[in-house]
Amino acid sequence: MTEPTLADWKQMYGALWRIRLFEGHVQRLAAAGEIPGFPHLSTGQEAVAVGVCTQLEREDVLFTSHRGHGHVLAKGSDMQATFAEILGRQTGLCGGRGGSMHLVDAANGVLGATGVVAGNLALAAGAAWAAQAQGKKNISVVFFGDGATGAGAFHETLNLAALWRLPVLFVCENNGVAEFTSREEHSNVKYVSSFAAPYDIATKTIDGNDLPTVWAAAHEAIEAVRHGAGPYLLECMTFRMAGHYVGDSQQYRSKEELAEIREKCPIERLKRVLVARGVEAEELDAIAELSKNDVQQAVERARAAPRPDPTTVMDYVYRAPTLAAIPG
Amino acid sequence: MTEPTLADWKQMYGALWRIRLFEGHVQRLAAAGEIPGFPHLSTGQEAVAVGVCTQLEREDVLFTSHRGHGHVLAKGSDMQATFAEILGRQTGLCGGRGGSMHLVDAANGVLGATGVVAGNLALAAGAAWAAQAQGKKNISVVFFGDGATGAGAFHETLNLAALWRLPVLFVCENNGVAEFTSREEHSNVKYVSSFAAPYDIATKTIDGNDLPTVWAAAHEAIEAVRHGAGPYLLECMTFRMAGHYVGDSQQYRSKEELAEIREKCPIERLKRVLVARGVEAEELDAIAELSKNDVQQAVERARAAPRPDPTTVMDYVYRAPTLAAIPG
Amino acid sequence: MQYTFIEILRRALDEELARDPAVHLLGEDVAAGGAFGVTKGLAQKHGTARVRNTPISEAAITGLATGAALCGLKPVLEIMFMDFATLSMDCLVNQTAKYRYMSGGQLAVPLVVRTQAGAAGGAAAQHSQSLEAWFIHVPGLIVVAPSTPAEAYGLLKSSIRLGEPVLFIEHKRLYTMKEELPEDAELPPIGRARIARPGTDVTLIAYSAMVHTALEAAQVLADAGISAEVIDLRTLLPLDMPTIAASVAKTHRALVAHEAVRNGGLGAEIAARIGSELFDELDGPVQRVGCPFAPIPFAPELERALLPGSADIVRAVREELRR
Amino acid sequence: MQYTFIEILRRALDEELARDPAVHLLGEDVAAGGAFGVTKGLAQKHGTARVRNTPISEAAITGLATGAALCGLKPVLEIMFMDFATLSMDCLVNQTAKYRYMSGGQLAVPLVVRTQAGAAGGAAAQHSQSLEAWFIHVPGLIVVAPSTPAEAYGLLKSSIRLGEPVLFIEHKRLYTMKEELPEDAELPPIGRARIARPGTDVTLIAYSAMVHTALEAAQVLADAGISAEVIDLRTLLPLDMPTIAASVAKTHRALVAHEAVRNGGLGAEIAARIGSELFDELDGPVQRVGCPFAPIPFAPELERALLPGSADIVRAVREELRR
Ligand SMILES: Cc1ncc(C[n+]2csc(CCOP(=O)(O)OP(=O)(O)O)c2C)c(N)n1
Ligand SMILES: Cc1ncc(C[n+]2csc(CCOP(=O)(O)OP(=O)(O)O)c2C)c(N)n1
Ligand SMILES: [Mg+2]
Ligand SMILES: [Mg+2]
Repeated sequence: MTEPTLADWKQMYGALWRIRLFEGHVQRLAAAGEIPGFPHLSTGQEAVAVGVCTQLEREDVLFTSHRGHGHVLAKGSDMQATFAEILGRQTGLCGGRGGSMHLVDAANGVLGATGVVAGNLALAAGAAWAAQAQGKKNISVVFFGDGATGAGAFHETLNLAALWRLPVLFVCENNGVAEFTSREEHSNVKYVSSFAAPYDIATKTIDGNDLPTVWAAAHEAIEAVRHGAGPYLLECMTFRMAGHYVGDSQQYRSKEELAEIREKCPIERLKRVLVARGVEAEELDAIAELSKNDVQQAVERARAAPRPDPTTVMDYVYRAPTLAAIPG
Repeated sequence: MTEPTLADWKQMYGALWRIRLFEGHVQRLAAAGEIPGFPHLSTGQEAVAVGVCTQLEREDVLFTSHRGHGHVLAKGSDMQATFAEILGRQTGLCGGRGGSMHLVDAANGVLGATGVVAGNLALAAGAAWAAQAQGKKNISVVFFGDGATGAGAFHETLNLAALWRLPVLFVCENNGVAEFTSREEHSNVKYVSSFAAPYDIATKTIDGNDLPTVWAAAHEAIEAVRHGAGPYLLECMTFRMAGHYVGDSQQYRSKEELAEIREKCPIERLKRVLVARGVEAEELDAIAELSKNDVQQAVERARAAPRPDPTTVMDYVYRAPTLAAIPG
Repeated sequence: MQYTFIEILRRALDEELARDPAVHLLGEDVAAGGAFGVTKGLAQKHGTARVRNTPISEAAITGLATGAALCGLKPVLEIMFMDFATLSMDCLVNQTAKYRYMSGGQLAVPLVVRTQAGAAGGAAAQHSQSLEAWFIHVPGLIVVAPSTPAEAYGLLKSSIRLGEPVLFIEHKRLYTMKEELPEDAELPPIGRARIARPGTDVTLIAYSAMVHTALEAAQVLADAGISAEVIDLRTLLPLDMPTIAASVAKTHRALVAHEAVRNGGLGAEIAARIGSELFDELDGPVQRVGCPFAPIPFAPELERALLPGSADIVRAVREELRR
Repeated sequence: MQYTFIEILRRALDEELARDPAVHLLGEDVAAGGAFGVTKGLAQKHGTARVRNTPISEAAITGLATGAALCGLKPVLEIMFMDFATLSMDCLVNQTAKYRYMSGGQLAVPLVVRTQAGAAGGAAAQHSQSLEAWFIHVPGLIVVAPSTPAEAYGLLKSSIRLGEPVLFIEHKRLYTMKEELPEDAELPPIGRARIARPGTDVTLIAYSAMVHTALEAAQVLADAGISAEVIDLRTLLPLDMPTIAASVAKTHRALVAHEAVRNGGLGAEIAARIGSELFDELDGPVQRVGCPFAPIPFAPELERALLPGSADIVRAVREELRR
């Protein structure tokens, strides 16, 4: 795909809305106690998910973090099955075993989210190694936050990926915060891209709230990785609009700060861009409205889905039946 | 201490020899089966130990790696007690509990060697934190090899040390090899000092086989760390003359390579420097001879020392008696 | 006065910080109050030099705390979820636990690692584990797991003053539990269990949140005329065998219950010890109640189906008595 | 033909590399032959693309191997010393072991992690540990620990073909042991123990190097007229209880022996199971022989004093029979 057409941008505008609204329902239902655990929302960071994932082939494999709803949806996983998983239903992507932090949709190349900060970086490199070893053309992409750069696994993986010249794209969503503490309290290193330098890993730090910027940078990065240039580290500067998890009151952030962040909303920004390019605001609102209905329907169907059968709780620990008879 | 006098250099020349000869006995006795385990020799890397450690105060704390004999001796630990520990005797630094890879001489500020690659980096930072928190003037120094930079703990520790501005000196002995594989197979990053850049940690890469160079660089680094400039990463390029451990036949290295390395012997180099500065070769040989006798005596006394009493094997697991009655 | 588990931990930390300048807290977001609010306000009161946020670097902060403990500090490190203690294992096991021994007694590591474990409503496979069994297998460590706020208060203080590396395990399900703190109660010794409920027919051995499950079961059994004695281990390493032995010598029947996976869990060690040290006292096999051999699933129905509850204990005791 | 343990592992790896293009080896220095020479020559024969050296990055290479296993490779990862598996724990426990379950069966991790454990003459506290007990507590993993070259050959091949994450534990003391390899012997199934020596009076349960210690003890006992049956577990997870039960039902007395620390060791689980599943069969308590609760000291005299030997087994059996 070359430079997106206006039609493509409108598509992506809808994709942004679907993630925003999807997570709006997650927030609402988590607050209402209908969603177990403590889901993490990507609200405010949707442009990264859409700008990167909509350019991936189905065969490309995706790994993400605890904040991965958007990436999974943007890669094309079914909204209903994804929401059902977040609700813990039998029809969920993982039959309700995984939940918000462990979304897997293998058929769509989504090899998994993880609750371990930096936990998926090496796995993504391994998936890239498998592609390389089998002469496959797919690439591996992994999303992670700025806080993950404090973890040794991040650095070990950069070294390995560069050394083995693996087809892996590291996408850091640098939202300047980790849980309740700001980037400054985690490191003197402001930009995550600085860590790529010693390894000569190609890297770029961009405005992650501007979809066209993300799309262009991701396009370049994906092309490079796909054509054997080795790993690429794309750092997207963005902002977490919501709390760390649903229920986080964010007392550690000032009203002003939160207001400023809302000003930077990637959806509003794309709208301004498209309107400037002659698209009718009404048309865009109609797209948003359409997304709203899609999401609404998916969510309702997911909520109507059956709950897992408790008698199946021991399934999938091992490949049945060979090792089904495990002690415990 | 300012610029060393000729007398100081002669002292250091003797110190180099003591380490070289001390480890010569380790090699001999390990080969003869008198030393348990698989000791790692620092032969060829002595200039780093002497150039750095002879400038440390007794209060300064030292941590080292599996290749730490030289550092411990250069810091001033008793040769006999050190050798006795390597032999596993009751009179050894650790009463024979630790051995070559776990030398500890707390009274002399030697807080420990470790058998875990990169295992002591964070501990050294912690010791530096303790000094900082207690308003003490001592610094913390940790030696490690180039292979340790593949470990995440190295990067996690650099980040913490920079962030907390800790008085810790990281000394990397980059001998271009880890066990049987060369630096190139471990990383695309040739110089370990490159890893300091993202954190703005002061760093320098020097010729680790030239004692005057090491002394000057260490002097500058120690002063900076001691006076609150934060962490410093000193990379000493050097060469492992012996095998990875005693018994390693080094088939992975060519005769030529080994010959070249012998050419670079730091002791020979210092001798040439001192002779050029007018010192009589005979005088230097006499110093070497003296060291030989010192070492010989220490080794013989250590060999004559009693072996640990088997009935004391359960001592020191916990503070006795409080928790002496532990199960098992 | 009444305290929640979280409030009492905060009070204990606050008092120890005030009492001993060597005590320092560190961990991810601890200066910001911590993920569960345990350390809320302590940075403001004692300064961010003594209550420090760290990067997300479990390996390095464990090493940092260990090195500091070697040099005069008494760090209290928070590992936010026990599941992530997996990242501290190298240092804890290879360095922290062995330092005193490897150095021939020259050095000690007065360190407390506070962590939070257990399942509670959808935290799923990577945020719900109970891994204490790993640590009782490591010579040099001390493992403590309190069951109530008042117990936690004293045990945390005793742990901080002990002078050994202590793994202090808090259960997320207990955090909101409220309890009266008896003033001027003296600090419980490390290594001693307590009788949470006296009884004569069967001994129920538990720790952490499972103590309450055992007490529930004991009540159900009592209503059926079966008198169960409930032992709260408090310290998992070292194990207080004398207290266990005294009870079993009286009841002749024992059951060990924990939330951790049954296979290879702490219950195995306790059952094995009772089985050998009290062989002739036993009227029946030592029962073990624990989590079946699967990761913790996300869906509430599945989680509930997997986690052991008081009904499992009651059923096991009835089986035992039917013999 | 006779093979040492090292040679037979090499042959098994060589054959599996030749048999299945998905099989890849990786680890520190493995292309250079590995620290113990197990993989010597394999890189030359199968290429450095399939036999790869890695940096000293236990955490990342475990994750790398896991990710590759999710995508069609069958990696065989070498962790040079089991002591350093501590650095792989997060990935192994939180990701590798749970992948199949968390994904609801969508994905599997056909990975073998070879590692080398145990004490052998002065390797000291950080290079001598036996930590298998941690792993049998982790749902999703398989744990294998062969006792002889011929067993290792078949078990390693079976492990590589199993399609589950397998921790394959080799004992450094066994590496030089020589044994005839029966040609066209079929591959032993994972999960099945074997009778290493038949007997009638007492069942000695062991694995890895300790099997030989148990056989020594059995010989000493035989000379004293006591017939000991020796079970070689081979697979530690899952445990082959049917074989153990059949033996104990016959001998009515059991002893579990391992080099690992006794407290919280595998022996606890086995003793607990025998104690409950075979309560009425037992004529005496299940004895446990293992390492006392201390790190492995460096000095040979101390190491010898600490490590359990055949004399400890013989003494325990005699005590048992004296009852
Ligand atoms: C290894 C590990 N340590 C701690 C945590 C707890 N935790 C969950 S998210 C998080 C912050 C992550 O920050 P960042 O990587 O920037 O991602 P963000 O939440 O900002 O998207 C922490 C500390 C964890 N999940 N894993
Ligand atoms: C965590 C860990 N992994 C592997 C090993 C095995 N090992 C011992 S030394 C060594 C190489 C270390 O190389 P380097 O850090 O460059 O130090 P050098 O031996 O060159 O002095 C390895 C891999 C270990 N001791 N610790
Ligand atoms: Mg962030
Ligand atoms: Mg090196």
